[in-house]
Amino acid sequence: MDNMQFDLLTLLPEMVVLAMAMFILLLDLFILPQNRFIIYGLSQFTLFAAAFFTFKTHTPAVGFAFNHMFIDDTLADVIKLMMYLGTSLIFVYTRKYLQDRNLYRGEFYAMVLFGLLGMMIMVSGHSMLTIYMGLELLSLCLYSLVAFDRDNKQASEAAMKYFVLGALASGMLLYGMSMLYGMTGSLDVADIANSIMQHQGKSPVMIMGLVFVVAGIAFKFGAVPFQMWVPDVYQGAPTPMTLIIGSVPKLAAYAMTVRLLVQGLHPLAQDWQDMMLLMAVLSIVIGNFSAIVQTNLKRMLAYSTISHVGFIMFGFMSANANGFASSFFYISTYVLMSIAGFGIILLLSRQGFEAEQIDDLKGLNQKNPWIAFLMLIIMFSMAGIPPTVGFYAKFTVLQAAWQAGFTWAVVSAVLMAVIGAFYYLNIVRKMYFDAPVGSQVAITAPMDMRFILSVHALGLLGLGLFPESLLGVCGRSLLMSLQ
Amino acid sequence: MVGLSHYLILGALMFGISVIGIFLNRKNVIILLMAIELMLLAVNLNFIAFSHYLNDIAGQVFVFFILTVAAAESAIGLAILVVLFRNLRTINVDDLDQLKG
Amino acid sequence: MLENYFPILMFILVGLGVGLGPLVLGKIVSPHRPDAEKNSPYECGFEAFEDARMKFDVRYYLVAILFILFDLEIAFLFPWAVVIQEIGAAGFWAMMVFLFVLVVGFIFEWMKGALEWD
Amino acid sequence: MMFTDVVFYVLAAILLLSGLRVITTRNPVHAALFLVLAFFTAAGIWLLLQAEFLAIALILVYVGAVMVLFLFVVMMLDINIDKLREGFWEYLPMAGTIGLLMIVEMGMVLAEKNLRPSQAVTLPPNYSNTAELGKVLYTDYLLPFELASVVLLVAMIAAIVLTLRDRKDSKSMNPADQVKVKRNDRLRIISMPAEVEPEHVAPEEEK
Repeated sequence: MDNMQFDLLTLLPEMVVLAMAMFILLLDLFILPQNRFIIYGLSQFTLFAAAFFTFKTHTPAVGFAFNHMFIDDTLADVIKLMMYLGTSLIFVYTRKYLQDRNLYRGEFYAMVLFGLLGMMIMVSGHSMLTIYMGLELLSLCLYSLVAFDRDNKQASEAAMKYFVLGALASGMLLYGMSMLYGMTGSLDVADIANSIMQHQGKSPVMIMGLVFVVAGIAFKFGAVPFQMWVPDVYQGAPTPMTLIIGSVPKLAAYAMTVRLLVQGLHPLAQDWQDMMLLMAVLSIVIGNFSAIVQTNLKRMLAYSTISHVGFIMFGFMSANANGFASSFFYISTYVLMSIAGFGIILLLSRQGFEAEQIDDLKGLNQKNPWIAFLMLIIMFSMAGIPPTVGFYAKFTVLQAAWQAGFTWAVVSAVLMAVIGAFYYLNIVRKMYFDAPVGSQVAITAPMDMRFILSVHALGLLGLGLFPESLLGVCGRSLLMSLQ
Repeated sequence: MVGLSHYLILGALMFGISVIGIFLNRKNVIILLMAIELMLLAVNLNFIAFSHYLNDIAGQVFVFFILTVAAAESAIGLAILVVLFRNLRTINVDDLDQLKG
Repeated sequence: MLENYFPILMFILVGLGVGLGPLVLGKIVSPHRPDAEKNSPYECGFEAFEDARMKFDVRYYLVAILFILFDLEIAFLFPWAVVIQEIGAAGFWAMMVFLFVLVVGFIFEWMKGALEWD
Repeated sequence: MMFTDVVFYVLAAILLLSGLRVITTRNPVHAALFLVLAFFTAAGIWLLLQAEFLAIALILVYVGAVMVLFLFVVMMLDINIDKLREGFWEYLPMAGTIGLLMIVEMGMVLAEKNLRPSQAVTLPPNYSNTAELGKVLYTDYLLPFELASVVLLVAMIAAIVLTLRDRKDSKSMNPADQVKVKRNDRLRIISMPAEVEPEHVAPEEEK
């Protein structure tokens, strides 16, 4: 029974999120629509409480709970804290949009919190079963969030595509897991690694399982050649849902990759390294070239996501602690950048106007110089122009790959990054040098959103000037977990 | 004598059939959903066969959870299909052309 | 263990035989001379007005979804009932937490009016 | 060849054929029914592997509930079957080739020699699969078990959020609401000053 209490203590943040999500779900049934700010406040409070408990129960040692199904290490705690921050920003930026479109409902907040719970479980999953349950909990929430605005034709279409391809990805991942289970006789990540090292080096069945697992992960990440759902879903989903899909879940996908490939299948690193290399280079090339011709801002950001995913895979390709840490740094900055980017779209949109065409940004500098400046920072950061944080992210990833000896891949990635800079700078050009189009309606976003978005975008600049702190946190937490 | 390999090859055949089905019925969402069910059936067969021959119950537990999650998943998938049909009056994937860029 | 299922297999085979036998027999023995009039659907002497298939109401569908979810809940109760003596209080409370979460869902759907049929 | 081997081959043949029919049949209703057959035979194969509880759960949940849902949806949506079949033969050569190649490769990998030598253990006569499952499900696998309830809860919320609509044409009444009505809810007495007919102002010009 003591053991049980320890288990529950380890899962305190998860239990807080679960309990509050259920409470919010039920509370929403009983309060008047004009009092919905209580729901919003409670959701933010939940994130704060979860962060408090995650921070409070943190220990440098690696802890296990529930029969080694759940691992509580520094990496998990750091990623979880980032997730709370990301989700909190999402709540701030989406509130206005949801209010304008009659989507400001308790179910939205409950769903996001349930999805957050799924991500937390993925991050701490130490068994293929736990990872799968967390992944599905997250996916089910995301599918239904995309279709949440149910009279929106594009959104329901995007939800259907997302669902079919997501379910297919889960099927492939599971097929791979079944092979791994069969060959090692265990679902536990550490046991799998031990079993591979002790028994046979490589059996073809194991490699086949690995291929399916990698394909499943690539599907969830949206890496080429499994990227086809990304542009359609990003464009079709309502902007808040795109913001949710495109940001925090990537952190969870990163954690899942670390648990499965790095901790579980490290003995097979040589095999998955090659797959990662191929997917990384293809993602960067195809993502960047497709992004150039887009006219829809959300679709362009979708293709840019594909290329960012390519950079994240670059870190994995090196298959050493340095590479994984650079990947972690990249993905945490990417999450901040994409939340800020979609945050600007949400800031510019208002009732009946979506602001999702690139041309909608034309002449933004004349309308509102401050927001244009924030967008400038975000675009520079995404393009990887110093002194923004995006530059350091790209730099560390490429440096790690260079040290691991992938010279030609690094050279091609740098070339592609230069091409990629073109479409980001194109947006900047339109904002500063084109004449504004359309009506000159003032931006209606509330003060707190504007203020936090300003701090957020300036933070990208600040992190770029002082990247060592975040870089150090990423590297140290990963080292502490991989020992 | 039927052994582990037989069951696994049966699973591989089922998996292959479902993949072919997904390619062939790209236009018909409801058959796509059924093909995904077939795929999960193949996965479950693998897990149960391994579980039997390893004499380890963990595989069966995993299958139980896959059954649960997949049922919930198909419930959501069909709910989305209903919403989609109500909005567009079609389940033909070719008619889903709002998102082209 | 499998021997215990042999009667069930037999039962299925015999049941199939009893079901299919008359059908096959009917096909072979009975006279079969169709014409256009015989094959057309009979609707009180009129031509058929519309497709025989009737569209279902969406609400059946919602009930079916909720049925699936509670069906799964029952599936989790079976092994629990079998081993409740062995797993003790911890197992009991594990199921209570499980049921509590689903009761939250039940309250939600009740308050939303998903169970009403009018 | 043992009797169970014969059963395996018969069931496997039925499973594969019904699987093939699911993806090739014209009519979605038939596809759903073939899927039911596939689930039944898969349950039989699971019985051969001595996973009794899961075999029965498969029939209970999938045949009993999930396929009913599929059939409901097929019946509910008014589907033009012929249009959905366009392009079927076009894709067939490519999909067939890719699929067959994949199956052959997977089959070669899964040959006996690549697997760890293993022999199924003969189970004691009083072995209960359900009890074995139960013993670990609520103790060792407690975390995924509780997560399963959350997954079901999310599915419930999603189904309601996505498909439940207030019916505008519903004429039902709630007697409790009728009884609760107060006079002030229905009738409002306001004092109005008597209206004075405004002086008729003739339009100044009629153009």
